[in-house]
Amino acid sequence: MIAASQPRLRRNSQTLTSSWPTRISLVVVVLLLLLVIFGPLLTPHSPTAELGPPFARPSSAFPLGTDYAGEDVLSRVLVGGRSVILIGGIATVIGYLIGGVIGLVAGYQRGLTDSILMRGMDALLAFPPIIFLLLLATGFGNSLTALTLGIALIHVPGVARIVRTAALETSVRGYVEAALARGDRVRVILRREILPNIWGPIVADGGPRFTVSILLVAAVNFLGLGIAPPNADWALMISENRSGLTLNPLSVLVPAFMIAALTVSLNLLADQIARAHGSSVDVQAMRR
Amino acid sequence: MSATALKVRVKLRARHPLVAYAFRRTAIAVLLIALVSLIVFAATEVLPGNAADQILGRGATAAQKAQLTRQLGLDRPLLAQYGSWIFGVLHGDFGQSLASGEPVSTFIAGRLGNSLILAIGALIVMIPISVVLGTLSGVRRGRPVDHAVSGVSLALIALPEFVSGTILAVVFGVTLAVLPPTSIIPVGSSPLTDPKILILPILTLCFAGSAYIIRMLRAGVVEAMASEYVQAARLNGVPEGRVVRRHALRNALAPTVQVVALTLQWLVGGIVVTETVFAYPGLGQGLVQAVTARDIPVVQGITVLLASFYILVNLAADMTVIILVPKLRTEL
Amino acid sequence: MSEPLLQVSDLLVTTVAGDPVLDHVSVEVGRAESIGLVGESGSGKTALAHAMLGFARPGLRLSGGSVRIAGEELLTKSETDLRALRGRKVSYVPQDPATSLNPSMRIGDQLREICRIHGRQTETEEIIPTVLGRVDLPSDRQFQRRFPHQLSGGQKQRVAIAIALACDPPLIVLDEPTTGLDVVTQAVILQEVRRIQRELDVSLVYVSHDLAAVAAVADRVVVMYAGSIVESAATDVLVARPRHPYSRGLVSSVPDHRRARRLRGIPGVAPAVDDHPVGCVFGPRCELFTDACAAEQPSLVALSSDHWVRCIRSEDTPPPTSEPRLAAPGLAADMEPILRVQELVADYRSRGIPFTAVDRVSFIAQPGECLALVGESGSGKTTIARCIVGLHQPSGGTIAFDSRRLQPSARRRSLEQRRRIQIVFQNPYESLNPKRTIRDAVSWPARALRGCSRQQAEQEVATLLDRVRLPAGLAQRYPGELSGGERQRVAIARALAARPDLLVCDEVTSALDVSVQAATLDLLRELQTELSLTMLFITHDLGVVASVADRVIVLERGSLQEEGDVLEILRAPAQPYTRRLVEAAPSLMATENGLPSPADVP
Amino acid sequence: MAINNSDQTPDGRPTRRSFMRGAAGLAAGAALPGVLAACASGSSSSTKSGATLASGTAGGKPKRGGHLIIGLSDGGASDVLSPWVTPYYSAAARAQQVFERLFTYGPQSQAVPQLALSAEPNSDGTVWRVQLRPGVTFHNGKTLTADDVLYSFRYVANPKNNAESLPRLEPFDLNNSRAVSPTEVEFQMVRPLGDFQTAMCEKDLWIVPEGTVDFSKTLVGTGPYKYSHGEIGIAYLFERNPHYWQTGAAGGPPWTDSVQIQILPDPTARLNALLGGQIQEMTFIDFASARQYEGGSTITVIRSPQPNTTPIYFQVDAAHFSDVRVRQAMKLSMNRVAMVNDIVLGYGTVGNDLFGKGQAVYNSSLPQWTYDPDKAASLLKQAGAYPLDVTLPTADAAPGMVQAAVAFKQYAAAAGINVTLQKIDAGTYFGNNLYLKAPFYETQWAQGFESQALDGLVLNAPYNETHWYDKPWSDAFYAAQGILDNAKRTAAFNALQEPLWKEGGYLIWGVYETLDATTPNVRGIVPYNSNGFGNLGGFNFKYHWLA
Repeated sequence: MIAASQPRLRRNSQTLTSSWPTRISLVVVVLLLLLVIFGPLLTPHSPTAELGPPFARPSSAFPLGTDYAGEDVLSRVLVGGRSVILIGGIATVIGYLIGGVIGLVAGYQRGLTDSILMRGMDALLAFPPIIFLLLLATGFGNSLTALTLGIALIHVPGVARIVRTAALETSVRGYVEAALARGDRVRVILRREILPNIWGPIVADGGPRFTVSILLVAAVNFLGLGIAPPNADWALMISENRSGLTLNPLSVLVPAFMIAALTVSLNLLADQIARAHGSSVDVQAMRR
Repeated sequence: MSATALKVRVKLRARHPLVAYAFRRTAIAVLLIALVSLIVFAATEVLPGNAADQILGRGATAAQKAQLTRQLGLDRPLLAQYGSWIFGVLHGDFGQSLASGEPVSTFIAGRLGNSLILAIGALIVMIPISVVLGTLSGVRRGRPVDHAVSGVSLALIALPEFVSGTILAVVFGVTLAVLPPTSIIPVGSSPLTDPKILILPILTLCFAGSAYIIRMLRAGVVEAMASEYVQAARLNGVPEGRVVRRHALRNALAPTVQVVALTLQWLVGGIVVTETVFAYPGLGQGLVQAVTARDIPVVQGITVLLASFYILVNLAADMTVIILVPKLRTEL
Repeated sequence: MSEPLLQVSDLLVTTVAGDPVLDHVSVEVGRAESIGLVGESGSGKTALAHAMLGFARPGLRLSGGSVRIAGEELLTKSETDLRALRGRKVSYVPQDPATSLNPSMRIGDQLREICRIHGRQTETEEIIPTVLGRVDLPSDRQFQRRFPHQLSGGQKQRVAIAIALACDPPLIVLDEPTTGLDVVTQAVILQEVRRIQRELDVSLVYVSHDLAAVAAVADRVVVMYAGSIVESAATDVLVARPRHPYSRGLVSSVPDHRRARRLRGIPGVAPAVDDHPVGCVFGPRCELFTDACAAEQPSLVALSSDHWVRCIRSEDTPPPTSEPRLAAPGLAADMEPILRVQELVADYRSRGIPFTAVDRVSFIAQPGECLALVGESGSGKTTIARCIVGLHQPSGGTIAFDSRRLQPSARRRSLEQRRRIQIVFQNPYESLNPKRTIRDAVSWPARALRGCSRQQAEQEVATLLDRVRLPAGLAQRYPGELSGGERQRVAIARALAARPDLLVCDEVTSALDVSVQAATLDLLRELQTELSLTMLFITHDLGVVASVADRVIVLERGSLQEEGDVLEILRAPAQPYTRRLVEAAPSLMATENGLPSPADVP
Repeated sequence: MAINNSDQTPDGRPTRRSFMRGAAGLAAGAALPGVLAACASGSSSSTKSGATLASGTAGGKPKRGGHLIIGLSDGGASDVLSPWVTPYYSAAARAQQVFERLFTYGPQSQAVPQLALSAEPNSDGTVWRVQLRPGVTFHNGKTLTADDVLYSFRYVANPKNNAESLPRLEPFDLNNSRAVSPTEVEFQMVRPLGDFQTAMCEKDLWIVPEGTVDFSKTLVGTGPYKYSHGEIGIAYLFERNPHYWQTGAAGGPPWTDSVQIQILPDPTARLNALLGGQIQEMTFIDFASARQYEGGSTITVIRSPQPNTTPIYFQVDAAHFSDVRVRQAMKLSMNRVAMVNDIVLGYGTVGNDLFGKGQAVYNSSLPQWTYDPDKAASLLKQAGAYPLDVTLPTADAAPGMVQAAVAFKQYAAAAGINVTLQKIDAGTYFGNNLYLKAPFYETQWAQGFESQALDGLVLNAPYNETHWYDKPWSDAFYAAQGILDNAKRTAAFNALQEPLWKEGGYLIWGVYETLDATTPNVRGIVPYNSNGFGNLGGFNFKYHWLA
């Protein structure tokens, strides 16, 4: 018996673009995505051509100067976002697909399947992420597919757990039990009743997870086990231009700033979306 | 499960549940470690190319390579190889490094100590600061200190270790020349003999790690501060200081332990990168070298060690949480 | 009366956005006097209770007026001074015992803490045993070392009361202390509170939405509606002859097992904090509403020395209704029973240890009849309902519907069986999918179970909404925009969309306010007669049984205690367990009757 | 174009120096080591840019004492203590502090007597008598005798010991060689050997005490320093050998009390350590940083005019490449001038696919290959290999390697050659299972023609990267080696270079100096122009002292 104290109208959640941090992060994220799509078309020079002396100071020809191999830093920055965001993005999506299915099945079936799946997740969680990626690199060398799948696998346990919790919570709700009593098919119940209600926590968790993917891609590239030169990649640029930090600092600072801007604004945006759905990302993370 | 075993389990569970629970969780942990070792072995054995090429390298004749393959037992079926490897690991013998022929355990032993010093150093610095900052911003939610701490921690989380490390090394090590930019120590001695070299690597690790703890801790504290029993305590006249300490924080303690255990997962990754940036002679740098040298036994040894270490830490964290939360402790 | 202990005058409490939660409220509590604050959800009663301790929940602000305890003004005090005062001058007993005790602090320590902070360390070791004894809790060391989760609901609430009594405050404010407890424990707690109040000459403010519970404890009752006091009078005066239309509606909505009558309830919905109407705030829902009422907010007028009312037409307020119950549809004696439950056994596994929830229960339900399953929590009544509807696999016995055996799981039952048996759940806020419109929710059963096309099903929605007395305009809105009562009616409409023959109602009104509950029960009773529906009504509230059910089955810990006609069982219960239930259930009629002794409370 | 940052040397790369007698005109055995310290280092560098060789740090009177830490650019998990296989720079540097040879290279690659005083051949160079230096003791106190020398040579010659210098002893008939007296050894030869002294400077022909078998824990040699202890892949400590033969009564080298070899493969960390004063010397500073700090006061740049090259090579018997037209198309698809300008920043000159530029044995008469993508494309079309897809692994293993690969990909595209780059970690670039197997690879050598031939072109050469299996060419080479007369031998070697230039597998785009760096207070470094491990004055740390 629950005391009837539920407010009649749930206060509609704070609209997304009302607070200034959200607005800024939204703008930054949109800008970066545009950069990834149109960047390659705007490059003043070919990003992989050696055009001038290495670590040259910014000049009219090279607004951000040149890097270790004399390539134009600006062109490489314009192109460098693609690999980080694409690999990070695809890995996160795959992680969600696999993790989501496991979480739904575990949350919905409960019983034996639930515990087996969750124990399996624990085994995956046993590996600190970078160690797992290094392990894969031992086997598959610099293959980007192995890197993408590796990062996806790292996300699977976390996603599975969130989706499982959300599914568990929703499956005891009245409207799901009514559907069960009606004998609706499982697929219908999942599609009509459960999935629409667990989008909130999943999206809220998406932001930080995408950031984690980007940082992992960056770290692996830094260790020289990811993207190969002469491809332009923000993380690789930081790694290969480190020795020139005193000569042309922009060759390291600009890509570093791009990664930071992307990850910070993503975190901020995800946080706002989470608040709109009533459970801030941190609380979400706590339950992980 | 035979009847007697069931009876024993129930009796054990009845008399001291905590021990029974610890026993069960340790058994699961050991199982996990075995599973992890299987995954590590499988991942590394799936390699293109043959280990003998590695050792003899260039110039070796086919006959020499075949002879070495037999000598290392690499021609036996995978399961037998795994059996002997695991048997060795249990006795502390991780096999021989392909590149140098030295036993892997000596390679690991030297570097393990250094990495532990770095990890423990980072934890000692990181945890108190982030616990204080996390709690402060949680208790004073929405006030300036909260915005400041949350803002900074949000930015720090986004800064990869190799960026902050590089910048720190150049600024403090080279331009200001105040702190050693790399970890050079007298041969064979421990980093503690010259602690100055630890400052920059630990600072690099603290940036990312502490940001993570602060954000998670803040969420835990905010949730506790908004709880019913905190409001009841305030209505019973308990002074605010005591409300925060005895009621809110006491119950936010358990999630904090879990957060710290989670942070270790990132710390291990951070150490690998930080050791490479500062050329710190630890296990992380050793692992990167081994991976690029495709030195399988070294990779297997270090990975199993790190993964098992991490599983045990998780187990310890779970046990601490059980002890901290009365409800869990009594309902085992 | 001597100078009042507590004096609240012209108190204004607003939300952060400035909307009035308490609109210039004034109330006084004399020494050793016990008053009841009654109001439905959103009336501001909890805000007033908090204000009596100078406290405002996050999101609210004490914006004006004054609160004085023994002459000492609270609203101007600093937080630290307030802290020194709370627990010593006035103490508070929170609503939900399960969450208001610190989970990681032993009982003894929580009591010791209170004594220490109010400067009574020296006598702590004597205070604790006496105060525990006072609330009938064991005072030995072993009990004091227990943690909150190791106590029952009733014990936890008694600890909360003990904490409130620890420093002998002259005034205790209790906020819905028994709402979370079962009826027998509630009765015992009410009796103890009453005894403590008399023995210690303590002033008491008892806040609740349950008029019957308040009547059992308070000398005087203050009725609140939408942030202001509408009537204040001696308890028996108010119960017998409420002068404010809202009080009258409230009294006639309270189900009472001693007086089986038709419950009318109050139409409409209480105004939200941000859209109070001009003039009398109850106006829109009042039968006596005239233009004069709408002119401006009537003031509180004294009808006698201690009877105040805020209504200009208080003279014309009719007495509370007491119409006879709606007659049951024609029960043909020889009709085959629509539902036959034989030797039903069902159990649950909690952490590996199975326990039996239903133990060989058998009963039948006649077509068109309303059969009530009554019992406290843990009696198995809900499990039986879930077995009938196919949500729980029984481990023994059979269930026959229209004399054909029902498969344990709904999925394997025939379309016809799934259509003819429908269920409505308890929590209105979880009974509808928040992401689907009302039209979508109500039309789906017709499409799924009657094979209607989308257009056909959606056309029926309007008639179904009308049948449950909801405006057709609600169809395109989302559940989030509806009140608890409105959502429950939509759930009923959804069940009716399948044109069922058996409707299972699992505690459908226990989460609603009294007035909304009355209206819903009245609707269900009408539907049962109009559609000659068979209804299986699961509840713990004997009053509800009295006003809705034809036959009743009493359950205790999974076994059937008693079965028979409602009025006979309520008047003369055969089994001791039933008798205890009937005596314990609060009722407006029996303000002075004896309550069961605390010994029998688990 | 600056090089990112030079670091490891390819392991397994015996960039040993060998130098034909004719170059510096110094008679064998003339220059005593003592003289070395005094002679100015200003030998003209062969770099066309005419930049005089930055003077080393030879000036002033040496001071005894101090601890010297040197940051090396390679080494790591695969380090071993045994001196018999020194595939990369830090391995060679370590061995050279503990062990010594009969003869060793001087700054101009001339053979300088070390444990031997002199070596006299018989009439046709089939017997060589060697006088040993008297009064030399091993670290364990044992005196050096002829038996130790013979034991050492026999140890290297024994295949079971996997010694890298085994092919060098191919002309020796060690069974019949004998110890004439405790201080004189007579070597019988299976075939005439023209230059015994230079052959002795080669690779790891260390002299160890007779009977030594285990080289994995303790190391006993005659060198200036004794091996104290170390941590695999991290750092190694060497302490002064109090009884070193060169110290003498007046107190000669080694000047510092101890030397610490620090393994710092990460170029940025290595440079930071030097700038931060944590190490006193470092090998391989990248061109851009060298350009920035040269002449400044923060650090001193040491320029050694070695014939460094980072050739891209193809196996001549691999698919398509067996066709000579394809090989020549590759040579025409490399824009050598642009690469030298962009990568080497004036520290080097254009290459002509031949080793040892700037040394006596170098056929400079052959026309210079130029960048002609259209001709290359037509050649490929004729050979039916247009467009040509190749995968080129590369690494930061040496200055300019990655930049060269990137440049080659950029310019070769015009000739219809699509290059896919595959970056591999520098530490394992020559230790992985791709090197010597992949048909197309990038490598690093700093040797003259004779050394290079022995390492990679003769039939049983250990590093026959280009699969140059040409028996007549090998026999001609061995014959040339046997010519006693310098001029004739040089002419023979130059002639042997023509087929390499015309259809060899090596694409050598440029030659550049070795750039190292030290803190200003380091003195006593005489830059070596020899090929092979010549950093920081041929790794002769005994001459370095701290002002």
